[in-house]
Amino acid sequence: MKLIIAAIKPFKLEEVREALTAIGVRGMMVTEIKGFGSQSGHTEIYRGAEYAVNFVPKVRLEIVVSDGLADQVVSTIQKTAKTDKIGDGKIFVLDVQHAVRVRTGETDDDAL
Amino acid sequence: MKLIIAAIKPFKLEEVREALTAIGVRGMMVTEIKGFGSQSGHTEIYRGAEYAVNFVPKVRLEIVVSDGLADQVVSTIQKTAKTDKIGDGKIFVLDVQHAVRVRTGETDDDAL
Amino acid sequence: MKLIIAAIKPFKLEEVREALTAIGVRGMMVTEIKGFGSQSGHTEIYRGAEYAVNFVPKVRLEIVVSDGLADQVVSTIQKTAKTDKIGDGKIFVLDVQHAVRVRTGETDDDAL
Amino acid sequence: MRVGQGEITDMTMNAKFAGNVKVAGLAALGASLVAGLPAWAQDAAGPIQNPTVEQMATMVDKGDTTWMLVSSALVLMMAIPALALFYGGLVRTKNMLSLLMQVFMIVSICAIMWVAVGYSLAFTAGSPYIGGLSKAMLAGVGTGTYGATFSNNVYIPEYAFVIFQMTFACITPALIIGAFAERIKFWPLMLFVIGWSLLSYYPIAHMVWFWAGPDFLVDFPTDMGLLWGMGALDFAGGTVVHINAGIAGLVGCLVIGPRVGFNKEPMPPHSLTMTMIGASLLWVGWFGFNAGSNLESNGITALAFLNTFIATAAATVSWCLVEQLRHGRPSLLGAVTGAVAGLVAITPACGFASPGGALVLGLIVSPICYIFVSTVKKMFKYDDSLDVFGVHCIGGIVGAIGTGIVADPSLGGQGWVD
Amino acid sequence: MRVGQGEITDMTMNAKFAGNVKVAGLAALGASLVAGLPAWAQDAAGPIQNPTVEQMATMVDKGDTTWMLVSSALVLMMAIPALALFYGGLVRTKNMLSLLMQVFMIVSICAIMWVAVGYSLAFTAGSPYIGGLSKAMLAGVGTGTYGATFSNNVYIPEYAFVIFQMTFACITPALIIGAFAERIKFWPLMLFVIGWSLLSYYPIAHMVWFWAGPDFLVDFPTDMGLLWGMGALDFAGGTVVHINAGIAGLVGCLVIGPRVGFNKEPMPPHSLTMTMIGASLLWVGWFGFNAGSNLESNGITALAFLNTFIATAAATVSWCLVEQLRHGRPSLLGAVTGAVAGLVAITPACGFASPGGALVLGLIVSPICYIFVSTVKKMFKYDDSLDVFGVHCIGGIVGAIGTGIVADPSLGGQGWVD
Amino acid sequence: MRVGQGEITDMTMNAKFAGNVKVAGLAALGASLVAGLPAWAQDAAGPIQNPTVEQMATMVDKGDTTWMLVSSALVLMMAIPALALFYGGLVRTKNMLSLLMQVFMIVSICAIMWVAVGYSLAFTAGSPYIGGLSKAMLAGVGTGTYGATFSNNVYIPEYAFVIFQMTFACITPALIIGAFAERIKFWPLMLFVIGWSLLSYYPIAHMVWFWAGPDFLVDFPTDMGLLWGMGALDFAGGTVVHINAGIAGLVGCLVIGPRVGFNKEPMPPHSLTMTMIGASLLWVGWFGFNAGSNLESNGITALAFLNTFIATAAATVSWCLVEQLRHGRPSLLGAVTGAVAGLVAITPACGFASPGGALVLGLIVSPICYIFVSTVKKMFKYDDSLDVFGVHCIGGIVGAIGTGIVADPSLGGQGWVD
Ligand SMILES: Nc1ncnc2c1ncn2[C@@H]1O[C@H](COP(=O)(O)OP(=O)(O)O)[C@@H](O)[C@H]1O
Ligand SMILES: Nc1ncnc2c1ncn2[C@@H]1O[C@H](COP(=O)(O)OP(=O)(O)O)[C@@H](O)[C@H]1O
Ligand SMILES: Nc1ncnc2c1ncn2[C@@H]1O[C@H](COP(=O)(O)OP(=O)(O)O)[C@@H](O)[C@H]1O
Repeated sequence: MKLIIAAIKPFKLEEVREALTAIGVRGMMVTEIKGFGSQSGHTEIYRGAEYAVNFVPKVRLEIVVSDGLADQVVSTIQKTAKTDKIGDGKIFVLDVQHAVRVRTGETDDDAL
Repeated sequence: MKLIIAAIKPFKLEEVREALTAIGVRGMMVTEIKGFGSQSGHTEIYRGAEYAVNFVPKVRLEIVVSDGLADQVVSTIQKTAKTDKIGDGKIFVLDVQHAVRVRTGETDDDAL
Repeated sequence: MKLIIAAIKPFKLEEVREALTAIGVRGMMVTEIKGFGSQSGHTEIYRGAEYAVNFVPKVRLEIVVSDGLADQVVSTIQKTAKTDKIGDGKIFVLDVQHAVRVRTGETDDDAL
Repeated sequence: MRVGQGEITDMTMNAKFAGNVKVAGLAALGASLVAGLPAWAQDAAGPIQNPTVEQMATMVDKGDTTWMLVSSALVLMMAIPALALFYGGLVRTKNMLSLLMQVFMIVSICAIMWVAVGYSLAFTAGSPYIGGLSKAMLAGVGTGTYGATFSNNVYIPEYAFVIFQMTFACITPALIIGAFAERIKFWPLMLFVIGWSLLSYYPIAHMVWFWAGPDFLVDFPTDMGLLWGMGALDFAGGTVVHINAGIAGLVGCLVIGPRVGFNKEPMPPHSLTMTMIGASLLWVGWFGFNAGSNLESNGITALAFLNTFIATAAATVSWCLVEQLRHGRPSLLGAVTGAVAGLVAITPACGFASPGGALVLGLIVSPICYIFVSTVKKMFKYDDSLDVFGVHCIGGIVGAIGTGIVADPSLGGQGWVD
Repeated sequence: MRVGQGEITDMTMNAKFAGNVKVAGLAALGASLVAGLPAWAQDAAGPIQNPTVEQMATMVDKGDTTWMLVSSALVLMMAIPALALFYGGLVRTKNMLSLLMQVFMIVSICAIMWVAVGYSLAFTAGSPYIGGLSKAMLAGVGTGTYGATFSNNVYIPEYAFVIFQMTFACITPALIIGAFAERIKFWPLMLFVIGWSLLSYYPIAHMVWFWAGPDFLVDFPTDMGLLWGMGALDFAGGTVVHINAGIAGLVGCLVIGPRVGFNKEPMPPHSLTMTMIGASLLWVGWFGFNAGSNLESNGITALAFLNTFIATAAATVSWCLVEQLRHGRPSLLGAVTGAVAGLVAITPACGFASPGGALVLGLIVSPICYIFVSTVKKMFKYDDSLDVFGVHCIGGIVGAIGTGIVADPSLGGQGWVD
Repeated sequence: MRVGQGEITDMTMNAKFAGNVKVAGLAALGASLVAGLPAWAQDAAGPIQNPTVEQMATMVDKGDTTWMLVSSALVLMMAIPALALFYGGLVRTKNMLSLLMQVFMIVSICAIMWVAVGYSLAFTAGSPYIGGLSKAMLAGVGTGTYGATFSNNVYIPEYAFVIFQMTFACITPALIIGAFAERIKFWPLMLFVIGWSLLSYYPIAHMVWFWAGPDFLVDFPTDMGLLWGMGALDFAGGTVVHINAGIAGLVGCLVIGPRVGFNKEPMPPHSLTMTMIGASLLWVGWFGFNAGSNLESNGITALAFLNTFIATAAATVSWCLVEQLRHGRPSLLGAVTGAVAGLVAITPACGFASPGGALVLGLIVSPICYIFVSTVKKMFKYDDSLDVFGVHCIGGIVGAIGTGIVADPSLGGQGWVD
């Protein structure tokens, strides 16, 4: 199995979720994060004092899928989340050794 | 070492933490996330307009443990977090190559 | 490539980010988490009822870098985030198999 | 209208809230020639007994009317948003919106009920225990009818009196829900509120607050309430509002049972900021509740205002001192809980006590309530989620007992004043 | 100053808001010997016609002045923070601060404009459609000039009238922005507000609210506004404020076009807690808006207050019932939206309806507004972000039509009263 | 009680706040026969000099009493929740609750102190620098004693005066804490507040605000304060409250030293929403502060209210314009900071300036304060966390200087009015 971690723009979340559901992804974990990258943040000014806000709000997805589905998930996210503007995000793929469904105790591919 | 990632129901957090402490886990990272899975969300209605809320609040644990402890951690989480209702969550196990304790610079199993 | 996960004290974030930028890190994901570890939490009292707050606010960094840079990143974080007080945090290193930049479709080291 | 058993004939009531008759321009002339002398001149001759509605029209001071309207707005603000935020901040995030919703709807439903039947059941003659339906839908109340105050020959527009009492009828049921917050369903709660208003609030308001007014006492000497005759003092509603609501809350939480997870999971307040906003606005609004209860704007009103201020401040400080002694540091929740306890305790006493008496009452109430919310609740294991019993009922009882003491003129109190 | 077409000579106005002349101590003596009899004595002789400013000075009741100042503070509170929070809670997190900023600045800019030109354009004689600039920068207004009320020989300090109307001029443009929230730029919005105040608000306020006052009607019989003559009733500004703002909002949102992502992404409210705080404070503040519009503090003021209370409560409940029927459960957003609809609907009627009429008006307005915000909006696909048209304009129209009905004395209404 | 050096004998004071004697029904008759003529008749004969307490009882208008009570409630609301939220939103999340707690407790402690000794030290005769302890625990103050206003033969219940001044004594120390927010410990702060009240606030209040009242000036001609004689004008407390608090804040922040991480880590405001709510309620409450300071409800009160409104609006706009010029866009924090600067600046001038003067004062104060909070603070590197010095002290000084100018009758000001 693979763990696919993706940082995307927040307003793309719903679209990506739908696209993934369409190709058979049945679950994911979503976290609101602050992203740092080439997309620059902005400056906030409080009573004349400037604060550089280097972080940009992003959404981070974690999806565990069977090896077979992984490539398709990556390309689906890449296509759906893309806006061609800087800051669209990244996708990373890691190896997962083991998976368990808490409710049933099913393991690995059955757990997904 | 292993990184154990678990998505569980929020109200189970305290119980799981206690159970893990009991078997010798000494640290973890906890994140509030939105989970998507077979447990369905709900519909919110604002002035007649319906919004499907597809995400369910979950808590995500990340625990790095020595290889020896990993199985016990997984089974402890699975047993403690279980409510037999849909949406109990998942546990994933990944390989960790290296660990460092910031304060001391100790590495790997010593760092945990 | 490596995924470096670090839990550090929140007020060190800006310093660490600067130090990493200086050694060539070009992106990261930042999450506010609750940390559990040897650093003890505190007790809150509400109308005479005591609540143990076992978690301490931490910030979690995720940085994917090429294999070559990984060690330097780890040591930079370790040095910068260190305060010599308990609760300084941990750094974990995992293997990443694949990386994609959403905007361009570039992969692996090019994606970072 | 502090006390009164309601032994009043319908005739009396027609005279008092002299309904129906509009005061049209010159029509009031005859009466005016009698009533038209400045107030001090009337004092010289003694107050006019049993004034007609035309005479009453000349006994209204716009300063009083303004004060009653302002006070009413303040008491509504106590319910929404103040009480809703005070309670809302104390529950878990997931229950915040439902709690806000409950308070908002209770206020709305009770407002409708008050106009429909509540005012009539509480403030018309009937049995000693409850009024009649002669003023249902405010029949007979108009822009030319007047309500009595505690001073001879001082009247306010009856609508203003209706409104002021309406805000009390709206906030009191909302107080109760803190006792079984986080576990009650919406519509059953609304039904409970309707039933409790009819069966508990209106009758008790009638028994404690209904009387003929000062200008009708001489000729209607039996128009003196049972509790009044017994010497019970309740300036602004310690009994009717706080003890009454506190008991309802306790019974409710016992009947409904504890929250799922009670004493197993932690259930800390989700936003003390909201609770602090709520407590602050409760404090501000309570001036309307307490000083407004004088029904006019004079020195006693100012005294009630000052006592409300000082007792609350004292109770805040004393709760913090208790926490300092017990836990080594005071807390924001302790401070605001003390403030509410002080507000509750001074409610029955605010027009009777001296500022010094109010100070002492405030200092005393916090430690007592503290024991109830921390120790007694733990001991008996009831799940009074937001301490309605421990703060409102116990604070109300401390206030009720304290009132008898601090009203004593030898302690600087006002004694029994009109 | 319910209606008035503004056919008033400058001379009349000088008499009415008898400007410029300070009432210096003994200087008023001559007039006082005439005017100095107590109010009831004047009633006997009929009210004084065309009083001089010295006479007016004796016709001021401090209870009225206090009421007008309190009402003004309440209406400012309706704008900031109440309306800002009500709207702010409904937008997405990222737009919260800009919305708060917009409301805060609109209030500030409109306050300056009101003093500079607004008051003069609305409340001096000029053309039938707009006043003149004779009181620009409040020239001629002073601590010794007075504004008329709806009662003969009852005056308030003109500054108090200026302030009260100022709060209306500040909140009305802020109402509009809900229709194109989340997509308008700051400075263009400010320019729009300035233009709309000059071209729409001041003229309409002049046409609907400017008249000579009751003491000048006899000798200036043509000083009766066109709309007044046509029998239009608008107690507290249903037309001037709500319908006017609602239409501006609709036009604005059509011109500007929908938000990026409209009907594609979900745009749920980001904090119903803030919206509930806002709605609650709107309710409290609206007492100043509606009951303050009587310009004095008497039984009619109390009636307007009560009607505001009861219509709002009724509309809250009826919106929740609609939701219960349609969706199986009521919502907090539904409750507070209903409350605002009720407040809007009762605004033109509050001083005319009986409490029963207000109750019915409240019950009716919610279902009608519900249809507009849920069905009609969807049907026509305009992006009225926060339902300014659906709630304020439609609610205002329901109120305007309802006023004609509930004011009928045979339905318990006040008819046409001064 | 604008100015006064306190050279007043105890006898005078007994006459003025004619304590102790309750006005019992007919007991006042003799006096009434003299005092009982309507106000205009007294004007003809000139005001009654040195009235007795029985005469004072006939010189109370309930409209004034209501206004003072409302104003007091508004000023308390300025402290809790308004100031607490204004400051609280500006600190980091972790310091929010402790800041709310500090404000809440300061209010409570200062309320107790005011009743215990503060009122007596500020408002009884003693030395020129501080009063005595004759009214400690409000001894001699009762429902039948009265406080003077600025008009001849106009009195308010002394309790109302006590309360109004009490709210000032509660909020002023709370203002200071913004200067050393995020680093002060709880109990040391409370000790500081107690000490500062005793050593700074009560004496300065005594020196600036204590005088004999207008009816006692003729026979007690030396009862004119040093600052008054020097022509200092301070309508609502620019000097006593804002400059005084601002200096205390600056000294405090220098003594305590900067926050850990100052100028190293960013410390942005954690919730501008809370800050905006706070600023809005400060604006609303400030009407009580400023217009309430007239101690009665008349045309000057309305003028003070209007000036408060317009100066604040102008300062809001001008701060935003400065930001637009300097940074290319205005900010919410800028708008609300400007509002507070405007409120501070108009405080001493509000009863003296014309609306035009208030407008100019508002436009001027923001750029000056802006320079202090952005440039001067950076230059001198002191850590005035929430800009108490830059906004309150500097704004107060601008207001104090401006007052002398805008009060000039040739600029439309009121001159020196009673
Ligand atoms: N090396 C990295 N490791 C982890 N996350 C990264 C890394 N680089 C970028 N990201 C994440 O991807 C987001 C987008 O990256 P950015 O460089 O701004 O734009 P782009 O991917 O379009 O070049 C960042 O906000 C951050 O969350
Ligand atoms: N493939 C997946 N990858 C990552 N997280 C998942 C995956 N599937 C489920 N989850 C997480 O587990 C939670 C529970 O899953 P769900 O399918 O709702 O119930 P159950 O595990 O009982 O079948 C989800 O809310 C989500 O956070
Ligand atoms: N085994 C672990 N797995 C994951 N995260 C851990 C683990 N142990 C500690 N952490 C994280 O590191 C933080 C610091 O650890 P702690 O034990 O408190 O201090 P120290 O690292 O100085 O010994 C914790 O708050 C937690 O977020």
